[in-house]
Amino acid sequence: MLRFFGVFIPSIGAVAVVLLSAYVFANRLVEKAPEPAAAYMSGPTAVQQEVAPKEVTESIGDADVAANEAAEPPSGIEEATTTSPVSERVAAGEKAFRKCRACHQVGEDAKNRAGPTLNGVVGRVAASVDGFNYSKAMKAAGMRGLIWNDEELAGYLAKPRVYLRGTKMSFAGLKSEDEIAATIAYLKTFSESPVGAGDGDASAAAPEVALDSSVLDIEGDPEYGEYLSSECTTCHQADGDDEGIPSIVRWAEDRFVTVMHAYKLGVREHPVMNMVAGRLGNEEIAALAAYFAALED
Amino acid sequence: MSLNRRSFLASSAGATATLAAPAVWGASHGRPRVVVIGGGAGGATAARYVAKDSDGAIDVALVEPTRTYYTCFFSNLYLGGFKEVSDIGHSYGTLASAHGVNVVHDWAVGVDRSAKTVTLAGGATLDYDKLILSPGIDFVDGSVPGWDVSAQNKMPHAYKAGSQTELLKAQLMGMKEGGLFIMVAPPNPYRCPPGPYERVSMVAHLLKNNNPTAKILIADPKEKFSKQALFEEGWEKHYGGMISRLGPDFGGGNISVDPEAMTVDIDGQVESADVVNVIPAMKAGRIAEVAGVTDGNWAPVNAVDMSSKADPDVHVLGDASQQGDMPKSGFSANSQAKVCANAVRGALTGSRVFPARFSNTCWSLIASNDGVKVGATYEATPEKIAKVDGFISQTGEDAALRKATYEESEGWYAGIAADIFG
Amino acid sequence: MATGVQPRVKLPKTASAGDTITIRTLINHKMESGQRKDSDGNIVPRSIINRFTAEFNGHSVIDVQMEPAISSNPYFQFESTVPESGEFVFTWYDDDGDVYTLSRRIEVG
Amino acid sequence: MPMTRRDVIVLATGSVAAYGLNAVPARASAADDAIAAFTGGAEFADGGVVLDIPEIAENGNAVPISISADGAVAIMVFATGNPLPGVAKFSFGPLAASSFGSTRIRLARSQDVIAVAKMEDGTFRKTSRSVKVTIGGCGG
Repeated sequence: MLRFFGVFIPSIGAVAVVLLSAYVFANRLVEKAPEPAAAYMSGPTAVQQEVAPKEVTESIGDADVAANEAAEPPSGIEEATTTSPVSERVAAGEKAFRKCRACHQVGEDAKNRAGPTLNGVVGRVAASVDGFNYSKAMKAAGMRGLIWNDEELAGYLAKPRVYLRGTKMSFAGLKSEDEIAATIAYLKTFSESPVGAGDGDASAAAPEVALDSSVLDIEGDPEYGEYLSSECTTCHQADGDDEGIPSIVRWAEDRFVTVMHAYKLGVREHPVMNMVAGRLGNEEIAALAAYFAALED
Repeated sequence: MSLNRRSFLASSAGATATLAAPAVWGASHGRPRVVVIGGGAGGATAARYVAKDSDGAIDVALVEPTRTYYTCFFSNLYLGGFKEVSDIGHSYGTLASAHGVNVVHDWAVGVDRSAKTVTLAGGATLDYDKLILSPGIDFVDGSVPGWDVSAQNKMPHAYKAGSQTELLKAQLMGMKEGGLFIMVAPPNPYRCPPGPYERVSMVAHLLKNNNPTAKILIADPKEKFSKQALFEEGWEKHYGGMISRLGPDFGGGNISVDPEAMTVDIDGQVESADVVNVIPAMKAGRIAEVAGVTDGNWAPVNAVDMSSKADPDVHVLGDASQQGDMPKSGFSANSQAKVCANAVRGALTGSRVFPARFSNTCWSLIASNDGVKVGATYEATPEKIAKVDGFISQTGEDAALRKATYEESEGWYAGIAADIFG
Repeated sequence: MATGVQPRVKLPKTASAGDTITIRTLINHKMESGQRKDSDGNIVPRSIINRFTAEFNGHSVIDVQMEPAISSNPYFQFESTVPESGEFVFTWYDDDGDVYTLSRRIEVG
Repeated sequence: MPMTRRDVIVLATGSVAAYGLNAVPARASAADDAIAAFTGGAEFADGGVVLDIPEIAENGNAVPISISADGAVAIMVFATGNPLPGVAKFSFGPLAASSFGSTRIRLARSQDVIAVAKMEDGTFRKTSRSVKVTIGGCGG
């Protein structure tokens, strides 16, 4: 029975990751829509279904990795010698992870040290471990919805301080792609249900509204965005500082647009943001996204 | 802060140096010139945005007598002990260094709209193509019989932040045990509608810790006031029995004071008080009247660009303007300044002009970690700045939400300070 | 609550014989309902003004028995007949045994 | 300021915390019992009491209320939704110019407020009003 759950739960997690990735990729994979911008309220499933199957097949392997390994603790070295290619990768990852152990713990008794515990890191929102004092940059990344999926982790582990300017993680990065992939595979074994793993913050950052690509693809007018941004900068600091009010600079444009529509539609609740977003049209949101994404320090 | 001529004349410290030789500055080149009078939330924002966005194409001078500006917003939190006075003080260094604003520390005493010049107390004259007036408020003479600015050291108004705020706090700290604090609240319209009531909350917070048997009495000419239900709920919850308010039905609008005797006559009943905070009726800062753009107490404006209805080359921002549905607040002034800056820049350089849009949110602190807010968005109509949508905090909200609201207000303060002063 | 409680009354100083006058009264009092819990979860004990009376020259005008549902700083408005010159006496009775009174003369001319 | 009462209805969902939030809402019978204690169980006729109270109370901690009934010797006010339904009993003396009184009351939540008048002839009359407790206030 335990073994069954070991297999099953990570699979659910993997599907959830897929749904998230689907959102991220929707913009690229869905055919550039001829529909008018007003049709942005197409149902969430419509967008997701078109891409989900493809992604599922790509991800099943990873899910299996997690499944197999979660069943048996990775400390069982003999397990790694049972020659499945997946197990080999995890074993390689465990070895690579030695570079991380000075600061990060995983496993049953893992605690935050110089770095946060990495149990459940795959699929979780950045900066979401309770009690860890993240850098401002990491908190901002979490606030704008950065989720540690394979793609993001791979980028970050390659060159942390380039990938996430301002991170406190003083680590040059893992050298080879293989090493990175192995480390991620290893970390997945401590990530039973990668998305929303018992953490409210994770679900809050999942894409709340599925926007039609015609909305996401609007080319924002940065000059109009600059004018409109002056309404934002009364509260949100233009230099990205955040003190009680999150930073909104240098977000990926599609994230910015999605979050603003979530406020506009009331999916996210905040009276000031609901009011402000409520009177912004699609063009205006796109303009703001374009402006803030390009804002320099 | 507002340009109160009388306080200027009373004080010798205010008007001394200027950063530049303005007459030379005015005549030296052909670039369009904008003069902004008043370095508060409206004026400093307008100066910063015109200078920043025009990137050197427009010369901007900001006339402001004080070198350190103390914001009225959050000054109540200083009274309550939540902020230091240094937390609400700001200098103009960044406006000058980062954006090239020519900050002139002097008083503007005259405006010649036909010659398009501004005269300073120091004697210099500034030419302008566009003049932006953001002088804040002055007090209506005689609105509280017995009180004038000469009494402000006995009965402070503390409605222009800085030394007045510090004086009021010192008086409160030195109040005798079980003493009485009386606030004479202002009639509408006035700067910061929830301000007097947030102040009462903060004074109650201060006294609850230092002088718990002290009492607070508000004499109020208004039937109703901003966020009333929220404040009254909070007062009952945090300061039960400490605060009473006499509205017009108990003569709250029929007040006179005797600063020497430290008494307040409320509708014929004379009260001896230990600390009295007189917030008189308000009008536009004097220079708006001097410039001839006021009609009654305030300066009517065209909502689309905040230009004066009396002169298209003069814009009036913030508290001094007759701003339709918008409340007089730092947030409002900051919002109007951006609309104005966009329009002024467009008129002078041909840059793109976008439609006016305004917003405002006012946070108030009732007690430790008990913050509330009210806000609205506005648009320009031919008649006025008209409200579009709004929200207000609810009674009975849970403590976590109220705490988050307070923390948000701190974030807002940091944000707007950066937006105003660079 | 005995400290700093101050009653206030608003009524005309003069009237004609037989006039109806409107009287408003206000007293600062927290009117602790006995239903509320403090931040530690303990019930805050009831402490209210439980009765208010108005008399003119010894004759009753109004007598109000109050429950905790009366708002803090209790306010009343009512109407009295004034048959002659004399004195109104207003009395508030506190749960803690304190009694607050205020007198006002009115001249009938 | 800009917030109209109509806006307020849409916005408002609030409850009143300061009074009675922790208490179990009174059952209807508690109010009935309190009324019976006042009337001694006598029958009463509906109407004949003027109960002036806002339909929408912007602040449940201080709801203005006026009561009057020509020829009443006493009027008692009940808040059926409060933990303790009794509010106040106004007894009118010989010098009362009218059987009229006005005060401010606390309402723990939206509910019916009832005024019962005892008439000179010993009969009772009753009027009930429904009050929605919410929040208002002006912008700014």
